[in-house]
Amino acid sequence: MFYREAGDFKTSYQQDNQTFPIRFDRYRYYVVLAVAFGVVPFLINDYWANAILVPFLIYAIAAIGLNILTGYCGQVSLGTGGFMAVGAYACYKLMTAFPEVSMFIHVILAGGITALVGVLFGLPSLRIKGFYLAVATLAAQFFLVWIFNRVPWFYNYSASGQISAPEREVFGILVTGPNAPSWAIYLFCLIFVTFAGILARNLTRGTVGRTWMAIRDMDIAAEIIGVNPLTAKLSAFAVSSFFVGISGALFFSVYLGAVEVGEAFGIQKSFLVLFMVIIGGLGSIFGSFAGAAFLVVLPVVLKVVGVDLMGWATDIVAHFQLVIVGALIIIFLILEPHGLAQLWRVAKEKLRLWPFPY
Amino acid sequence: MPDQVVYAMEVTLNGLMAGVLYALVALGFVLIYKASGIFNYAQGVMALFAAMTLVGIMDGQVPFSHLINALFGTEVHHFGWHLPGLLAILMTMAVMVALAWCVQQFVMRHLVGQEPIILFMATIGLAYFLEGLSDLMWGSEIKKLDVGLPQGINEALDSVTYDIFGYGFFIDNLDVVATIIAALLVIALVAFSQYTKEGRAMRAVADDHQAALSVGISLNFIWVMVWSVAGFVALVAGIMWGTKSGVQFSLSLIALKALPVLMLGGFTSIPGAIVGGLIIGVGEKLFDFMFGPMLGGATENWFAYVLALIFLVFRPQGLFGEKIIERV
Amino acid sequence: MLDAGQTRETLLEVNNIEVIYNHVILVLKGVSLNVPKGGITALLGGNGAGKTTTLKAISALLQSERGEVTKGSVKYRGEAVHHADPADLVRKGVIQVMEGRHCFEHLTVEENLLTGYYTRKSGKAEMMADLEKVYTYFPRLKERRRSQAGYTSGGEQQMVAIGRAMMAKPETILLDEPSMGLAPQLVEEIFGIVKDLNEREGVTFLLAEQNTNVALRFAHYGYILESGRVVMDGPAADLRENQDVKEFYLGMSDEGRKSFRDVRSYRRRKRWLS
Amino acid sequence: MLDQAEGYTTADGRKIGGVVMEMKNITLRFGGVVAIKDISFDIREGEIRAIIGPNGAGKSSMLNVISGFYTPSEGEVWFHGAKRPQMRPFEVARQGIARTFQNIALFEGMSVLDNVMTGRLTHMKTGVFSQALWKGRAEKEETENREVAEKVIDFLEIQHIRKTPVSRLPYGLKKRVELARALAAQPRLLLLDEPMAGMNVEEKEDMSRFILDVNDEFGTTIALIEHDMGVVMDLSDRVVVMDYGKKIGDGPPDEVRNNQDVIDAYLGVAHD
Amino acid sequence: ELVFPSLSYRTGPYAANGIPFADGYADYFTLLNERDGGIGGEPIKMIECETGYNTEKGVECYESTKGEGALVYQPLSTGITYQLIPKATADGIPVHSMGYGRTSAKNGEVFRNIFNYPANYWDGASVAVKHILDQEGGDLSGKKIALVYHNSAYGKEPIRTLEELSKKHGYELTLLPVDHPGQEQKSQWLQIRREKPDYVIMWGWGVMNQVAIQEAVNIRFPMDHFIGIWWSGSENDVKPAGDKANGYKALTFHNFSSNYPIYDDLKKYVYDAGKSAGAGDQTGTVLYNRGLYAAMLAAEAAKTAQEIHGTKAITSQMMRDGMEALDMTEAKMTALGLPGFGPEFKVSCDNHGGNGFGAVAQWDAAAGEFKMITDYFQSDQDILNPLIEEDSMAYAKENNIAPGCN
Ligand SMILES: Nc1ncnc2c1ncn2[C@@H]1O[C@H](COP(=O)(O)OP(=O)(O)OP(=O)(O)O)[C@@H](O)[C@H]1O
Ligand SMILES: Nc1ncnc2c1ncn2[C@@H]1O[C@H](COP(=O)(O)OP(=O)(O)OP(=O)(O)O)[C@@H](O)[C@H]1O
Ligand SMILES: [Mg+2]
Ligand SMILES: [Mg+2]
Repeated sequence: MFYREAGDFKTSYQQDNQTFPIRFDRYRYYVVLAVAFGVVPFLINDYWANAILVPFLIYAIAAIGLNILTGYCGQVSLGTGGFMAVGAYACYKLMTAFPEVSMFIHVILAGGITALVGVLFGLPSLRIKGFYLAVATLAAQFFLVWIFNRVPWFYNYSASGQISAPEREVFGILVTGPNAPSWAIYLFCLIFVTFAGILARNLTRGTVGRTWMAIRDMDIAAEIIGVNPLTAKLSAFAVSSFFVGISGALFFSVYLGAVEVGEAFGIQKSFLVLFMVIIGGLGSIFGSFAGAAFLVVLPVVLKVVGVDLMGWATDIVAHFQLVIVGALIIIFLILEPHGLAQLWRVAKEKLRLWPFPY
Repeated sequence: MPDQVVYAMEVTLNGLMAGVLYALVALGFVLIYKASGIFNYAQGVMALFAAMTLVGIMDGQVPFSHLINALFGTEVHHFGWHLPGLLAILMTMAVMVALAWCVQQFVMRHLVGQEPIILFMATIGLAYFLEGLSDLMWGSEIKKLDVGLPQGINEALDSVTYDIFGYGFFIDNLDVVATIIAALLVIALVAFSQYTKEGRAMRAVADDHQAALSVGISLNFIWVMVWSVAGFVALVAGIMWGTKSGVQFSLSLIALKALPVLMLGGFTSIPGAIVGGLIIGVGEKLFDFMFGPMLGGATENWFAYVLALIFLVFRPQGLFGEKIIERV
Repeated sequence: MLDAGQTRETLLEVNNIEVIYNHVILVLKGVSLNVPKGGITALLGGNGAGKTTTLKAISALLQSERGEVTKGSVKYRGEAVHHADPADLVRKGVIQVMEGRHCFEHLTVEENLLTGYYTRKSGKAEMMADLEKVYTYFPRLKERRRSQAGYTSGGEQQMVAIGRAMMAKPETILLDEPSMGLAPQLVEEIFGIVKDLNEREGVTFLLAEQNTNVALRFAHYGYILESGRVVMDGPAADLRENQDVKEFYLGMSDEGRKSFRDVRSYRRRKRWLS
Repeated sequence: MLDQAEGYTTADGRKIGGVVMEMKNITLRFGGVVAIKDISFDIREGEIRAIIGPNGAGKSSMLNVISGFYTPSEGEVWFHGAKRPQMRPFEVARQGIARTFQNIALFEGMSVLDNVMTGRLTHMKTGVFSQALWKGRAEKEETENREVAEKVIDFLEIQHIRKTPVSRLPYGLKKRVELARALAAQPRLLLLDEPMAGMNVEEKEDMSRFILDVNDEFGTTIALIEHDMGVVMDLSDRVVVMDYGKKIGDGPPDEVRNNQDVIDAYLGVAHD
Repeated sequence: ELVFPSLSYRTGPYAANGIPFADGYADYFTLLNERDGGIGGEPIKMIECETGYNTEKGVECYESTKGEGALVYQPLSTGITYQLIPKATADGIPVHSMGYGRTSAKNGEVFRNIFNYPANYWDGASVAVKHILDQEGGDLSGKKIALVYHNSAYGKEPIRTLEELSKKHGYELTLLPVDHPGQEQKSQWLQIRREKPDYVIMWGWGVMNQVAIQEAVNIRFPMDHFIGIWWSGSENDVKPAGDKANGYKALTFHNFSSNYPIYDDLKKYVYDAGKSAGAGDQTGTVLYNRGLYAAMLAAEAAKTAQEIHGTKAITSQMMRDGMEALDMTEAKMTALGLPGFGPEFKVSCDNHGGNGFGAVAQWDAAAGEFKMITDYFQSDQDILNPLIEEDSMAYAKENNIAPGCN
């Protein structure tokens, strides 16, 4: 038995409530953190940072955000791109207005602002459900993008209509702009991811999480047993948008450094993040990471394999990429409709029973 | 009569036409949603795939030629034939049916009884797949599509309105054709889903896969059927839009134009698709006509959604959608 | 009347099947049944015993629940069907009435019933005739025929489910908890109908029931399931007389039926195996 | 003896208090369908009140009216001596009314424990922020409520499935979990819609035991719908009989049992 | 070994435009390798990386190729350009955004590493107006010009210029934004039909171009009064509309067709040798030529760099100097087998954008090709320069850059 929970007894409900009730998991979790914080920063180079790790981390935050809304509260949203844009532009305005303030503050404030906007656009969810809501959130998506494109104030009247991140520091270390060292931007994002993960976990294991899930699983019953749909749904929108906003801010300021709203935060982005959440596993924090990894890393891997190893023409590889990603999505769903996270869980159950089949 | 009003009339008229074109896309969504509760993200890509296949067949392109040449260093490009539109359409239809069968065989049947969101995800995978496939098959250059549909200003209306208002209205003959086709499609589809036993079975499946199975409705059959019809609708939409803009990748984006229509008309209602389309079409065009200049234009995209949103707030299931049953 | 219409020919044969859900949860650990043609066979057992699973295994509805028959076989008229397509089974004449109704809530009551006719080819006239027949069995449905099934009461939905199955004019009906949520009168009626169909039209029944009382009154033969195994079987009459069955399933003790108020004693259930 | 406001004593000597909830001339329409026609009855402190009637009589609808999910087309609901204003269901729940559902309405995506914990929601106060921080108030509250929940779980003997996702449970157990969820709310009035449907005698016995214990340990007032006459007759102190939305009988079990209308409309044969 | 990355987009919504450009870019370098063994004897290594016109993929491509000693980037997408501007500057790698990207990058004192010769969007706008001017005999007062543009940063580029020019020439400007992707343009073209502008200028991209031209045909707008920017002027854009598109005009900063001496070499060393990039079916198309032109400019800059620094193996820094010292003369182009292929221009530290020469081409449906109908003529520098000064200085301030030439 590789994976055991037997002989790992809880003597109090606190223990039982902790994030990783099973010792085995807990250790693995610490190891991962240790490596992420203690080892990677020393090995990392520009390529790994900008091409893989940073986008992965940032998308993970967005995915966690959306997962809270869609996976836990059952409100399908396609407004993610728009909300990321809010985060980005909020961050931009703050950065340019208060150059001396630490980026941490800016990013978090940006998240806060996005949360407000999110609540605003969350209001329809009180009447509209399911895919109708999903499509309704597209209204937010398109409107926000249009506004940011339309109102010059948002991009400080720059002739290009684009926003580009000036150099800003945290504790005297550059984290934005071209000269920011890759380990710095990596750590900067990593810190946010870690917090996002922990907060999300706390929220979802407790009362709030249960109200959300109740709404998701059967909103009528939930209301009858005492859940106030208004607060439940809006809080979900707020929290979710908060994370999405943060990821938007990072996406702009740390990752790309210069974005144009229509291109960077268009409808495609909304879908992309939704895909991550579903592939990763609805209602699972781990799933958010898995999904983000899947959709960020897989294309790169396919490209490297196809172009650099096989030496095929780039366009053929690119086409095959689509075909393969599509096929993989379907295969995974057939294997396990509830996402990579569930695959993992089943694997664990099997491990627990090992060597017996069941 | 003051110009503004006359213009508004012309805009409205064209709005109606545009609406019909949106509805053509929306229909595909509705069908599949009705038959399986699936929100088929791939509908747009299906339109692209259909149109590409049509053009490819018409001027005898060798499928996968680019790939073949790259791998085997050959130089195959064309079969060297040129088929008449109608024949090509029939052949394309066959391809779409085959596609439907594959979808059922390799995707849907393995996902019976899953929640809508999962099935939705599957269609996303399908979309990716088709996107890559259609490029591999037919290449990504922009192709001219001409199956002999009339195009350009409709003289009759122009002159008539000129006599009346002293200003000739513009409408595109292509849109007129689209309208006729759409009307026929809708009538046929409504009749089918309401009055035939397959139609009934289709709606049953949408409600409860297991129960449907338990009374002996063969999901395989129903779904292959429905996806084929959806494929056909996609083909029609593909032809209409493809004739406008040439057949190219962006065709798959017309789906975005259909979503507000769906939402407003109701995911489950075929007439809803048309009515929704008309309302959206007219709504966005008039809004842009009246407030566009003031707001700096390009309001259509978001306004369509906002309009639909407003309707939904009053009717959460859309204008004609089935009422969402709330019982405990 | 016990053996009325019962013949020796076995129609449905389940040879120790094993069912696993989600690849990990083992539910049926070798269940075997024989359902004789024209008989009413009862499948008894507590919650989670595996009755529903057994029925679904027979009607091939397991795949859609991510469950699968990993061992054993299900034979209908001698041919293996446990991997068949449910639709084929219905055409072969086996139809299941699922636990918990499963009506098509957006369809009207009448449309629901008509879906039951889907697999049959014999014209409209007959369809209407059968529809009428169902209505005569369940007048309540006739009143509500035009309303969406989703809005009908629990019992009404149960009637719809059964009526729907009847429309298919099946040879064998798998009934999962038909009495659930029905008024006593109606329970009697339903079983009356079962008996009726069985005797008049020779329909074979396999019914999973919690209401052991009624079940054993109408059934010819009974199997008792517990945690995925058949722990006891025999002619209904014998089972009715069996002490344990009396105590655990009929709530009888030697001095007749005892009041629910008196069962305060926290006695643990005696198991045949545990 | 029923008429005196302060209540009455049951055969087995339980003291029944004054009126908790009173339905006054309730009528409920859905478009054409009249689900409930001008029905009045009351529920008294600490009693077990049964509602019976043929299918589609309007029993569940009546519970829905009580729990605020349906608003009566006509008539008033009086709770603890005051006319209840038009309320959203969750407000009703917060007044201490909990219920179970006929077609099980558990949260399929959650474990048994979480489902029971949702029953505690009406008692939990901490906001999103302290929840996000977890350590401190949130955790404390969680633990306190967890203890209550665990009590209920032990009480209903479902410890072994504590962590199982409810979607995997067989029907009967689901019913029990639903009861647990309702009990966890420590309600003053408990509404049960066919709690014993789909159970065999033994399980019904267990269920009855739970209901009785709840009733006299916590003095919870209970209104239950049930089709098993045996159960109804044995458990309930008073019975309302509905048919086609009308009230055709109301009184102690024995009285109702021999009421001819009731027999015709519902029982068919007189049960013993 | 000289490394030239090529950020191509052979997939995605704009593939139809990306493929010919990438092919042209690649084929030219192949030619140099096959014919002259590279540049100045130093072999060329061209690394193609697929961006799908997607900024994030662009970043990945940049990061993965810059390590290989990339000399110059041709990002081929506004988005990628904008986010490479700071990055590349920091890494000391020059970026050449030819006819796109950030216009004010023309000011080399601020944008040390960014080049956008031979012409930029504002030149384009001005050139278009100039052309209209001499169509109208030098007077535009009371005339109406409509701008149909992709509602994005790219599409909005010419607005400022056109407004300034309208002040100068007294024409009336109507702005008609089209939302991405632009498959539905009824409103815009109905308005054009109503207001009957004398000229329509288009800043379109992707499917928007084909639809616009089709709609123009539908409302019978005189095609020779319809002028598109160079990204709206390829065969892809006009073909779907068929013969009726005949007479449509588009701007350009390089010449068309394959009847140039160099094509004989291309045929000899590349095509017939089976070394042509992609499917090899794009030769001679507008965008193929543009790719060819871009590659040629890069190669020439490399040569210049080699001369300046007297070494064959130049670094990206040296390449930058080469680009800054680039002097494209007719003589050079003729020597290369591309007589009159592009305008003459000279790059310098304070001018990274060339002299703003452009030309107008017209679609000949019968011949199925674009034909130059004017010589290269210069944009209205005294209007543009102040604008460029202003914008670049704003950028310098925001990113505290000290303008200067060292
Ligand atoms: N979809 C499923 N996934 C996992 N386990 C399941 C699933 N369905 C049922 N089970 C398990 O299979 C066992 C038998 O379930 P089943 O529904 O067959 O019992 P049953 O006899 O029908 O009980 P009841 O009389 O309450 O309906 C139960 O223990 C249940 O936990
Ligand atoms: N939301 C609704 N819309 C329309 N009709 C309804 C609605 N709810 C209940 N009804 C109708 O009201 C009547 C009473 O329904 P109800 O569920 O109260 O019956 P019931 O007494 O619970 O029957 P059962 O014992 O079968 O559950 C039924 O005929 C039902 O069709
Ligand atoms: Mg069961
Ligand atoms: Mg009921």
